[in-house]
Amino acid sequence: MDSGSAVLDVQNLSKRFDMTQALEDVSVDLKAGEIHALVGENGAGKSTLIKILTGIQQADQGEVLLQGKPVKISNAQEAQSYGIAAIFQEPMVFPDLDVAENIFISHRDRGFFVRWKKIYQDAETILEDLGIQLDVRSPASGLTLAAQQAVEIAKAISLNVKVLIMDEPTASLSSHEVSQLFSVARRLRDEGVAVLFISHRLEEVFEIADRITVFRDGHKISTNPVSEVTRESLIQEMVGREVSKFYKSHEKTVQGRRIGSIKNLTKQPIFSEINFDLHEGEILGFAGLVGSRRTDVGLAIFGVTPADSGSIEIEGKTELIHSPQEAQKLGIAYMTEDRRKLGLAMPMSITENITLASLKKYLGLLGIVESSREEQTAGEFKERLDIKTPSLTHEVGKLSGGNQQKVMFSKWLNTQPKIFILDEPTRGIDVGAKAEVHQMIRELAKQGIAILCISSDLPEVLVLSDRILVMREGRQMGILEGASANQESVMALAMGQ
Amino acid sequence: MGWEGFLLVVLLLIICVNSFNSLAFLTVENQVNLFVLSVEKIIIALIMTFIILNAEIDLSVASMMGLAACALGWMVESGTSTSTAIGLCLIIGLVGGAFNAYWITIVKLPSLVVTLAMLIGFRGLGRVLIEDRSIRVFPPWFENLGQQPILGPLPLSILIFLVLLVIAVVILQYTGFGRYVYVIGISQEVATYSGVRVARVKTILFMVSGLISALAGILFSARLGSVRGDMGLGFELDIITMVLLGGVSIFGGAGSIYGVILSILIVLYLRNGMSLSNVTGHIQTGVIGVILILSAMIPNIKSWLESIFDKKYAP
Amino acid sequence: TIAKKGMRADLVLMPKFLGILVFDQANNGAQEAHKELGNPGKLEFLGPTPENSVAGQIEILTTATTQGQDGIMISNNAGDQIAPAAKAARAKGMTVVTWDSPIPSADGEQLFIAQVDFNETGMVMADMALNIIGPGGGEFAVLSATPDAANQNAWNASMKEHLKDPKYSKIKLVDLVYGDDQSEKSYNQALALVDKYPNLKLIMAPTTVGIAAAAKAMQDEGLCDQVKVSGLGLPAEMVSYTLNGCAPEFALWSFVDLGYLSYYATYMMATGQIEGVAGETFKAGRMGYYTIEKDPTRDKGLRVKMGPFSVYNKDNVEAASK
Amino acid sequence: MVKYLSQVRPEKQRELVLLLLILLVVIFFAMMIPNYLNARLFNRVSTSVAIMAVLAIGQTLVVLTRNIDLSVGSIVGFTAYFVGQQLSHNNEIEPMVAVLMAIGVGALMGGFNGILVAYCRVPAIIVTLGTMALFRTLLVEYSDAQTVLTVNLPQWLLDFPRLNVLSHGRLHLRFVVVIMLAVVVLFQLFLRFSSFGRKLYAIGSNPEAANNAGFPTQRIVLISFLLCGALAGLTGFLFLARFGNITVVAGIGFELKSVAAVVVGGVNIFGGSGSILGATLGAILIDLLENSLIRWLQISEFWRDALLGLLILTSVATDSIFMKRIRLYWAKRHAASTS
Ligand SMILES: Nc1ncnc2c1ncn2[C@@H]1O[C@H](COP(=O)(O)OP(=O)(O)OP(=O)(O)O)[C@@H](O)[C@H]1O
Ligand SMILES: Nc1ncnc2c1ncn2[C@@H]1O[C@H](COP(=O)(O)OP(=O)(O)OP(=O)(O)O)[C@@H](O)[C@H]1O
Ligand SMILES: [Mg+2]
Ligand SMILES: [Mg+2]
Repeated sequence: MDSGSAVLDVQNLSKRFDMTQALEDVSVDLKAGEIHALVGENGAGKSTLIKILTGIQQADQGEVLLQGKPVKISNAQEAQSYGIAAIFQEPMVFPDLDVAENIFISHRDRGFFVRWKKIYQDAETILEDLGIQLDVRSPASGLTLAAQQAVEIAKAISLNVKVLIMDEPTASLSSHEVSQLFSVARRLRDEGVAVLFISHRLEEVFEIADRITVFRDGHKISTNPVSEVTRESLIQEMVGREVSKFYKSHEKTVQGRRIGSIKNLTKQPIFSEINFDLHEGEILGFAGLVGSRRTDVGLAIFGVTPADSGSIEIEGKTELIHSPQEAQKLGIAYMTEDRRKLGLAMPMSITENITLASLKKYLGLLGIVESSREEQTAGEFKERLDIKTPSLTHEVGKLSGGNQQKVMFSKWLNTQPKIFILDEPTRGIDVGAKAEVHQMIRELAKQGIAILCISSDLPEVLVLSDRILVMREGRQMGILEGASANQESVMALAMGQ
Repeated sequence: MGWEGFLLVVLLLIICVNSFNSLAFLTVENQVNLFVLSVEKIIIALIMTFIILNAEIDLSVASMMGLAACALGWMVESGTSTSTAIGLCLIIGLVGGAFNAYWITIVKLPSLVVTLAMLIGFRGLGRVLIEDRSIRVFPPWFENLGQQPILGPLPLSILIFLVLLVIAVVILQYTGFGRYVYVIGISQEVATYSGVRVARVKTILFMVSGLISALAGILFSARLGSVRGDMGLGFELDIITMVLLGGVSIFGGAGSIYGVILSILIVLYLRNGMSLSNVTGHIQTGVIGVILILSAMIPNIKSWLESIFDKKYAP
Repeated sequence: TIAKKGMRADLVLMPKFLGILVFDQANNGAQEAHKELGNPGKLEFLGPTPENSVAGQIEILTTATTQGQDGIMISNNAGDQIAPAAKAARAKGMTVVTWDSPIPSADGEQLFIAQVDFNETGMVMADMALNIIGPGGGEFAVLSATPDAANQNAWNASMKEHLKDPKYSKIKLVDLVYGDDQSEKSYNQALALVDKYPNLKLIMAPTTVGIAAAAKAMQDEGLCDQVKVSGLGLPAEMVSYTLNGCAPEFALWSFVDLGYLSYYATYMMATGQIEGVAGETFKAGRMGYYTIEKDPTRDKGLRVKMGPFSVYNKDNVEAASK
Repeated sequence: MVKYLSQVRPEKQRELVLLLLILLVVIFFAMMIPNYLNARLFNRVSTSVAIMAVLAIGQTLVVLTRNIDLSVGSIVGFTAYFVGQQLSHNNEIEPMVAVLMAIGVGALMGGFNGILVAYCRVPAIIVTLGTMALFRTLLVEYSDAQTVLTVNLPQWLLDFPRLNVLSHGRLHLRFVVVIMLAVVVLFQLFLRFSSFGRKLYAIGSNPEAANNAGFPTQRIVLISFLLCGALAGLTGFLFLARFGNITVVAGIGFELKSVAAVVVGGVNIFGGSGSILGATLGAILIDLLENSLIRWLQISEFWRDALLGLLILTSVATDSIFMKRIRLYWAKRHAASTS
């Protein structure tokens, strides 16, 4: 392997969607045996570049050279034949097929007949290699987002590629899985594969990348070896302005009175014996490995999949919550981790999504929606959260991931919750926006809202939380004080050591 | 231009051709008749629009129509007063709709399966009530209601249609309930996770569908003056055709009631025009079939043309 | 009255639905009469689709009224439900004649051209049953078309009446089922009858689709020795079953003649040559003289009875099937 | 048995559940109807299922890809009529040629649907609602109101439904049933073991992902419609052989029956899951119910449809509740074994 030569050379690529110039005159080169990080704010055009490289979308202008030869990539199978594979930002599994088949279904060279035995064996080997524990025979429909992501990774790796693209693969992984993924990525690099890695978690970028390319508003700003980049310079290039205090260190909020308490919450066989109190203005972090059933606890509290025993007491009222409506009445909001399938009505407008959970407030005579008030609210949130969109009637589905996240945030803030459960609140959000979201979470807490923050981003949990509840395989391992907790203490609990 | 615009153009075209073809077409009598002949279908098409937008389907509407009509005949025959019987039939509609809703929202079976079974089941119940008879027992006022004009040239059934139409437009396009119908159609999960009472919305829709179908069955009995077991047989496909031609996506969440109104007019005018030119039934059905397919292809052709245009002339 | 030729009347012939042989034969008869009479107007053959027969018939009748047609001949499949539309047509001065299957209440209908006497159909069915089952007696069942066909229901009712006669005391009607005039349904129903009644001797199917399907079913299952088939059938469709003994005897009338006669009556009424009241006599071309009379099976109705029944068996079926 | 059951994954137990339901139905009717369980029941149900099952298999292929074919009834009618007409005019046509002709005509019609769905991107339900009317219109026009008559058909065709492959006393295994079994086995294997078959599942399971993965989605959908049409053509041939007299109403209502068989058989109407075996068992269950209700003397002619509707509903519900239980049990066991 001749490390140093460009396997993939992107030259002067441009791509326009009806309203937005997603990419303009972008050139990037990928070398064999390097891990190349691509960073940029939400909507900078990162995913668009990936989609073009994998043939899902076609560029308006520019060309792609593979080992010096221009190639035309018109669909994913073709990309595969050139040795390019990608893990997409939103996992794309086939829910009805089992895990093993998901890994192998798109292999071009698998012949006419399916050899099931071999597929199961190979799948087990690959997953073991990655250190992922999954039943290869269970259908993908029951998998968590993280597990789906793992399947996608396994799929890409099984292809023996020359270029492996990963679009925010770590967004729904916790640090344990992340380190496993990184060791795989490094091994591939050492085998001469060019890895293109996209992430909003800058620590990760610095940890793994050899070179870093920055995009901003569809333009390439720079490409530099990691040694020549500092955290500050990187953020400045991404955001285009001086940014002083990202990741402000933890400042303890004043803990108010107790407003709720969860006792012995159990849902067999998923989780059992969850106990904690919630206080006004408190941020309670929920940490754990992927699949530790944090989401399920959140869903039980919000009433989507009610628990079967235990009690939820809020403002003195004790009951088990059986539906999201009951939860909403008690002032609980839950922002899902899967915005694509569960969070947003993609073909609807931004405004309609923002008011969806609180539509009752906007109903006038005969249940007719007062659209002017609706628009006003949406406008306010656009300002407050800096949602980047040409107009509020824009389809949410056409926004970039980060901006979609902001819309979802607005939707729940607008219900004015007393208890706000955030499931991976900064998933897919860029540094700038992430800091804003953190700031916002703190402000909400200051206003007296109790916040329950489920996150796989450990630094985020540490920096935000007043207390940290750690889960492992559906059991509560303990609650740590935010001030005294650190990576090691949380991980020790999460891994059961 | 949009889908509705396209339908409008088609509609105007049909109207031109028709009035050119037959002098009888534009007469008030013909215009009223052509609505009266299909009024039951187009009433049900309104609620079917809601149900399809909600990503569900109700195949049992025509059978419910038959059941309500049979029940009406059976009750009146066995001595119930006609007005009481009408009330009871509407309740039967609600109960039948609730029955569908139970299996769909609580047992969680696909509506296609449930209503396919009840397409057989409701029709069967109607048959149980009146077997192989044709019942003709209605008082004159009831038949007059179905056959005589009560406002200008318009009979009651058309007035009911117009009122329901206005209600449907308002609810679907302007109220919160209408918004929920769309959201659930786009994604039931998103709606659930946003605290929308999905089961309740669906239950309401299916109950109203039962109610409206029963109403249509009653209007049908009044118009025809008698009831039989096969009333409305096969109407469900015509009704669904109208809704789909109106641009409502079978996968839910997309389309509008305006499109459905236009497609209703297109289907009725097209059929009427062909009838007036003595085109026989099966050719008419075939033509509607072709129109349905062609119309669904137009948006693709349009976007294909646009993409060519864009490529050539984009700045 | 003998028809005056060459008068103008736009007429419509409406079958129950399109695509069935007997209705096409009726159309041929009507076209023949149309030419013969030199009517400068038009004769349209318009029918609905089988799936949409009831609503379709009402629609065609209403449209014909709107168009200002002078007369219509209906083989009614919509029972009394067509009556309001027929009354509206009458109110516009249109001549409304039914053939093959009448409007049960006779509302809106001026005249019914009866293929045979409906009472007689019942009797012929009973007679054929007795004949085939034999003097030893036994069970038989009826396989009808849809539960909603007026003519079928009338025939079945009249057959039941006749069966009360002591003459038929040994033959027993055990069941009446419907095959909806669909081959597959009739076929399955016929087989189910055999299973339900192990002593069944005969299946009586007063429908051309039903009788052919039942005969095929018996033949396929090798049951022809045990269970015979009879009813109303087309010679062309039944010839092989009659010859091999599965359906030794069945009956029908000529649909060509029925169409021809219907046309004559309607033409003469629409052009005012006859009024269509009881007691009137008219000449229908090659078929000779007919008299309008009260319909004995329907209180308010008037009818012209065509007749006669042709009963087919292995002696004459081959000739008739050509 | 229990041990075996606990090893089989829930998704694969569905067929067993259906089999159980069928058994329950048989036992129930055996108790209600005297002389119910006999050779004739088997002969009868097996031959009449043969027709519906072949059609249901075609429907399954299409439904798996998240589409639906409502035109199958008209295709059956048209091919039955067309082939019948050809055979009436020319009695010399070889049996194999006649079968191929039926399959070919069906495939042509199915292909027409497929092109419109896959390449013109018109939703399947719209296309096939349209072609349901269109193909029937073609039939009415083509037939010119003539009926295909049994007398004119060649002898081999008339004997065909009676042809036995195996006989044991009065128990007959008819040739048509063997054809059905062959189709079932062929397509069951095809869907399970061919990579094309697996792609049908993939497309139905997540069309967007299938596109992203670069599958030739359009071609696959086209082929599924083509195969569905071909199987409908074969059904048309079987229909012709069984009923002989073919009129314009042939096959009316088959589209809904085939959809009913498919959904009762546990094929997800929204694509992605289900099996040929399941659809076949669904067809058997429905046919068994129909045939048994016809024979049940206590049930009047008029109660039958009402009961049939209810029974279809309860059998689907039972199936779904069973499946839920089994899944839960599986999940618990799994949880227990991992922790
Ligand atoms: N299909 C589409 N139609 C219209 N606009 C689109 C489409 N896909 C992307 N865009 C727009 O193109 C721009 C770039 O989007 P892209 O998804 O590439 O951003 P990104 O850098 O991946 O952001 P994120 O970090 O939030 O995922 C955004 O403004 C987005 O709104
Ligand atoms: N091992 C597993 N097998 C089957 N289903 C699983 C498994 N793990 C999780 N799931 C399913 O996935 C969903 C989400 O799991 P859960 O959210 O509890 O994990 P989590 O700790 O929130 O993970 P994440 O870190 O991704 O948020 C649940 O509905 C659960 O049923
Ligand atoms: Mg992105
Ligand atoms: Mg989670």
